[in-house]
Amino acid sequence: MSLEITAEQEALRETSRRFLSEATPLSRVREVMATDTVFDTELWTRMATELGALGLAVPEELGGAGLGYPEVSYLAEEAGRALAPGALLATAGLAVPALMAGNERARARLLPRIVDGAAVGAVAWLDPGADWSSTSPPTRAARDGHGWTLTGDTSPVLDGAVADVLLVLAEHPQGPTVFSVEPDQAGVTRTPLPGLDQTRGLARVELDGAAAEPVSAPGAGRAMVTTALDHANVVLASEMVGGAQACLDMSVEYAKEREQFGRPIGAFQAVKHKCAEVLVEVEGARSMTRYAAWCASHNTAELPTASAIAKATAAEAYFRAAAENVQIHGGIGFTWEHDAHLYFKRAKTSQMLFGDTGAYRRHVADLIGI
Amino acid sequence: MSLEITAEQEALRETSRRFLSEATPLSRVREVMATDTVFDTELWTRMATELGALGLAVPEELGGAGLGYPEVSYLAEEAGRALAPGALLATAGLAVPALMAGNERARARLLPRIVDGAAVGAVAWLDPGADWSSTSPPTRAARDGHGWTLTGDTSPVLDGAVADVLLVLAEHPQGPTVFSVEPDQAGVTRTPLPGLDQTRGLARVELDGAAAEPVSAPGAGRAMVTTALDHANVVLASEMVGGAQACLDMSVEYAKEREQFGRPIGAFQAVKHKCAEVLVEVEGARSMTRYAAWCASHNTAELPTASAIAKATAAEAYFRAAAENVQIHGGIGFTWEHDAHLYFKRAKTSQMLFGDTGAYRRHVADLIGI
Amino acid sequence: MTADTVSSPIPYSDAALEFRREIRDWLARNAPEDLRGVRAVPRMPSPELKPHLDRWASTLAEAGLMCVAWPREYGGRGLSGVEVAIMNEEFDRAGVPRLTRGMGESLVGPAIITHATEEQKQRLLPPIISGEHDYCQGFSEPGAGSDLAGLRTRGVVDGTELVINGQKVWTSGYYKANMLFCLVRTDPEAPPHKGISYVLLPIERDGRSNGVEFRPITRINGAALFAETFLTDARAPLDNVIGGLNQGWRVAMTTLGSERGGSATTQHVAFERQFWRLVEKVRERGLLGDVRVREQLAWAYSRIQVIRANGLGLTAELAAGRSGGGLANGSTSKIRWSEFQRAMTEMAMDLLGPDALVTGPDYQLDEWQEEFLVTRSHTIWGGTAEVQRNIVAERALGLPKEPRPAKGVTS
Amino acid sequence: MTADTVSSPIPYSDAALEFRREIRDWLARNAPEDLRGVRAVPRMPSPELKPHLDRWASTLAEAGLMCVAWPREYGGRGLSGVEVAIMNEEFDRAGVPRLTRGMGESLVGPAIITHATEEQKQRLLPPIISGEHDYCQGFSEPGAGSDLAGLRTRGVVDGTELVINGQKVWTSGYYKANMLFCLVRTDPEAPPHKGISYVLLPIERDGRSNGVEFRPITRINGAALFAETFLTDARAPLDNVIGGLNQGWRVAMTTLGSERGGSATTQHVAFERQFWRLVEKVRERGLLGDVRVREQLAWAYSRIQVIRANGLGLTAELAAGRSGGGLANGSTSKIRWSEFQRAMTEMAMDLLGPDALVTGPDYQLDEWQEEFLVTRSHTIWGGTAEVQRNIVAERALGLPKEPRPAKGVTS
Repeated sequence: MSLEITAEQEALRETSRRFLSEATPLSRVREVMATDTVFDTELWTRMATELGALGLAVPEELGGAGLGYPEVSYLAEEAGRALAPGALLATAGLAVPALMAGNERARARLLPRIVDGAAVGAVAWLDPGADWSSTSPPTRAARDGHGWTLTGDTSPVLDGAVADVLLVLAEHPQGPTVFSVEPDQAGVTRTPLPGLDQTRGLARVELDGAAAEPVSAPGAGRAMVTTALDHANVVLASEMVGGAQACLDMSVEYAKEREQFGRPIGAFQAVKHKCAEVLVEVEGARSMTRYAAWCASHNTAELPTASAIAKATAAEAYFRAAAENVQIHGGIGFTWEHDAHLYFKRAKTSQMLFGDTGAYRRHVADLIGI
Repeated sequence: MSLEITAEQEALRETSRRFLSEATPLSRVREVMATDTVFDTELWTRMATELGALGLAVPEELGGAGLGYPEVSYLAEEAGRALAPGALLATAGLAVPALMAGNERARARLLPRIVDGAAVGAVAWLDPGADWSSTSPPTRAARDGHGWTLTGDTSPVLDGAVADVLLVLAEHPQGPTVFSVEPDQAGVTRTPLPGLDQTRGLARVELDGAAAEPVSAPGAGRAMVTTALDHANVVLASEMVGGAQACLDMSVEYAKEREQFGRPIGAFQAVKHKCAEVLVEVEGARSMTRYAAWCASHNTAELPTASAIAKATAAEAYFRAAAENVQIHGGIGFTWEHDAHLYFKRAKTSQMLFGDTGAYRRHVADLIGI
Repeated sequence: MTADTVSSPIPYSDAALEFRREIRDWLARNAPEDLRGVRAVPRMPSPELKPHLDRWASTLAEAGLMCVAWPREYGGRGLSGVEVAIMNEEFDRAGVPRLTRGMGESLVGPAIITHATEEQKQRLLPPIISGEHDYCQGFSEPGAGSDLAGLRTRGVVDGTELVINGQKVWTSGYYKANMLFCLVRTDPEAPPHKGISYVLLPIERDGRSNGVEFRPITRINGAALFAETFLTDARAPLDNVIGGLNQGWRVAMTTLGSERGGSATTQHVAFERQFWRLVEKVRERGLLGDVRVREQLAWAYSRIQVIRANGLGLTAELAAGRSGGGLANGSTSKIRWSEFQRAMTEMAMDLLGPDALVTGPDYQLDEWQEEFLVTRSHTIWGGTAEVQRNIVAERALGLPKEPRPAKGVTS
Repeated sequence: MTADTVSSPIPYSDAALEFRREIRDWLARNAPEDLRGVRAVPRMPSPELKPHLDRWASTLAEAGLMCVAWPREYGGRGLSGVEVAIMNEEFDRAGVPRLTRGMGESLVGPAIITHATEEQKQRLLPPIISGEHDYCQGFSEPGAGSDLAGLRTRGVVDGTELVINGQKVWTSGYYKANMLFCLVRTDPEAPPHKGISYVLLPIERDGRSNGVEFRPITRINGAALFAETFLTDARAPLDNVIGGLNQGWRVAMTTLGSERGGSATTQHVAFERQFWRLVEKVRERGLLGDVRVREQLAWAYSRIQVIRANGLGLTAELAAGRSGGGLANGSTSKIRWSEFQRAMTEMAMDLLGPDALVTGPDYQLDEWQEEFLVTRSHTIWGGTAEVQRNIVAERALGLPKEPRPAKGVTS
């Protein structure tokens, strides 16, 4: 498989776009935004069953479609365009790739549940208050007769409040290790955290002797989180490209119809050139993201670098597109009623997620060995 | 004395502008550019005698006018606007403040010669190939019966090839110390270095047992260089503000007269807004520079921070103004014949001089104690 | 060169220095303890804070320290920009807020003073000073934005009254106002810039609604400080038309020069305080050792110093009796500070890391989240950043013109 | 997901893979040792290098590897964009330059192929391939710049000839050319875009000057690669007018799509090599430990990867038989790479510190100084950055139009 968009991929993209615009228009997004967990169970089930959204990159023997990350990327781009609430990033971006790198037992036990929409996935690796670059596991694992228990707090956890499969990084005698924790047990407390971006669910997860099963090999937990992040950044970059495109579309549409001083504002170079510059950035980000998605399926050696670059590039493009969209809309773009702010907040928080642009630049410098 | 521009200062500025535009129009600058040392002796003498350019901030008892750095700044702004060749930055910016911080003997011996135009000053503190942030003195001092000798190479030295008063940082048993070296002696070899900016003289100076006299207290050499740089940055920032203003003036004039697609290009927002943005930057840089100049005479505690900020701010404004000036002029702005490139090269090299903008930011961070 | 003396960058006159002493003394006696440290007055003060602020406002009004830039004959103090700057500095020094009567003081009063009849001045100015009249603005209209000439709200003369119908938008301070100053089209046949009148419209008359209905506009930070205003047969006495019927355009252009000069030396103070709070946050997060973070912070500090230096320079010129700053200084200053704030708060978000993703309950934002969102509006209101650049290019640089809107108009 | 196999991002057809093998084999046999490593051919090759390049060009022409995008019937190979890309990759892999016939190949040939008569094709195309005709461009005029419609050079029919008088500017490659392709106004009464003819003008005729005089323009890096061209009674046979008299505008608009596609997969290669040379320099200066420098370098690397990914995506679409890239891809690509290069070389200057202030004798610039200066022209030639943004906004986004110039025109 190469980089070109196949007819099947094009069809998937079209189907996804139609499905999302019908199933979760922005009016529906605003309803879900108003809930604690920012999660739409019906939408999630339909995405899993009707679109097969969670099994795109999962092998057929584990219930998936056996396709790849280009397909995940196209779907995520549409989800980003629609600001679709739900745990796509947490599940398809983080949990699935983590599990695919995990032990066979965990994979067989957990992946099919995720693929068929029965379980939301989440991965937790951050100490509350720590920086994204922090490497100290937020919990510690202890032997408990037959198995293990985890204790410690972690925050913010993407979609941690609705996750059914909770993968947690823990200190282990042989080094950081990822465990799975069933959230419905005593010893697990989950608190939804209100987000600056109200379209994404965040939570604090407190573990107090919660039963857990190892997912990674002992000591291989950090590598697993890194692998998960390499894939998650492909999904996140795709979402951001879709969101940026939505902003550019809004800007252009408004610039064509809104008149000031006797002409459409899109006839003024100040507005025209802003839009052109945004297009240049979005087009570049899309190319880079598509390449990173291709790497995720076909050239994993280049994946870490490509996905880090895609993340930083898409973040810059999205923030620019979203900020200019507010500016081009003028006063109206600054109201709660208008949708511009939903994208603006999503853009900035996505840029900050997992580390800001500077942090990803440093990561790239490390990866290319300079 | 406060920040406002007095009638005397306004007159000085007017006189300087008239003098420079008559004595060193850009056609003359191009002639001087073609020489090795980029120095116009007649102009130098006239600036010293007719404008009193080198004694503005020197006390009257040492032959100066007993004014201050605001006056130096206004003159330097005009010199920057005219791209006047000569050693104003090296002499009034570096050598004079260094000497003013030096011992009485050096001050009395050397300053009057500088003020009356008989001597060009230069300060040398950099190891060849070193970064501006390097702190290791380029030469070492040795006792020699009656006095001292210096040995070592230093480069690039601003106007080092034409300096009559050469102040050199040297390693000394009690720490880095500044010495004065008479350049016309065996043991001093000076080689003009061709500059990317051909309007400024640079040189390599090689000392091999050259006789020298201490200027700073033993071990106080680095502090003296720092003091010199604090003042030099006021002069350099002033030059840059003048150069930036010249670029903006050229851009605006051209934008008014050059027609494309049936209207002056200055009617297109792309050009209008560029010019407006440059004005915002130049105005800010001028305010900051004027304040730093005021600090140099009236509030020396704030001088290091103010002059560092002025330097970095003026450099950004100048580079932007010069680069946009080339762009606004289109193809013609990219020719050797047009003057735009003289400012463009001066802008970038001035930005790099003594440390780039990032280096000055870090310096500011240190100075404000964060 | 001379000495290390710390002298003042502003050439204050003896009278100005005397004024500073006077204000300082007055504040020493009168600055209210209950407001000590309340430097930034929230736009919508809490119910606890409000009575304290009201009391302090009355004290200031009684002491002749409201509407200080107005001439003495109309209840002001006739202060120059430099003196207003001194007042701001001294209030800041005392740690208490310098309250004003908002747009009534800064926009309506000057318009009245410049364009109204003597009868109108005597009738309409004192209630602004006393706080009896609290004005909100009705200039912008949906669809008009920065292009003020296109406004459509109609005013029809009916006997001694004007009957007004139409819709306004971006009415700030509507929630506490009892007067609306607005532009209405009173001659629909005239060219766009003509036929407009400047009217002071009571929001209630005889305790009943005067056909003025506000519909709050929630902004992206969740607060509703602005409203859409619907005018349905709203009535104003013709005596409340300022500058004459159909003469509203030039009235709307009135501003009082000294107000801008007045904040020139203190504008940076809030930025600097904010900057040091950010440094403290960054220090707590252990990032101050990061050279890149240091460079970013130094960038912000430097921009603030540029804003400060610009204000000092402007005030020094004013104090020396010159107008200072040139034709477009208002626009260049606004471009400078609004873009600085935008960039600074974006940077702050990055520096605060994962914590900055989470708000308090009910979308309660912390300082940085709030500023990050609110600063987006600064390049929109009062003439968009694009309009400001046009103004600078045309007025200060003389580049060819494009149509341009009135000042103080939100797009 | 499937595996760790490194597969190709481009969906090459079997024929394309076969073509790659063929080129690779041919290069293995024919790549000249004397040019091994000469990847970037200087615009003005040294006297030592030139004979080697000429020999290699002849070898390529004889092997049918010149003008490869032209149809086979006119001496080309009819290569697709993907195949041209493969050729570029293989030449790069072999470390020898892929030479072309410059503007004769990329601009004049396509115009002839699309618009000329069969007689003209047979007469004018072979000398381009053989190198006998070396073309330079006469489109721009002083005063016209990006606004091509305003050109003033006149062509008057005199029997079977056109007599041309006027002035051109930015004639690149004038120093080696013997043919000038130019636009002249042949109907002064017609509207600006009409009445223009596309003419191939010999620079000499019968060994004597044909009224074409070049005056070199020295650019800001000190090199004179362009000229002003003065045309005084210069004569071209009417047979050298392409596309018919007064039909020059649409001829000038001709470009051959595959050329751009052809460089899409190799454009980043030069940038990457330059990047690693900069890294090496920075390493030598001991700055690689500086987190800020690392971040700046990573920024540059990232932009190069975006350029690469964009080229790969475009080529993948071309290889899959789609046109790829949309209406304005040429302009967006140019904006992207030209602004990247500008920023990258500014950064390089800063990173190289004091040494970057000093040149060699006679203004001999090092790689970074040269690039720092030359890259300023990339946002000017071929349509300024501002014109490119207009093109993108109008063609790709459908925003309202402004007048716009032809492609390939220097402002």
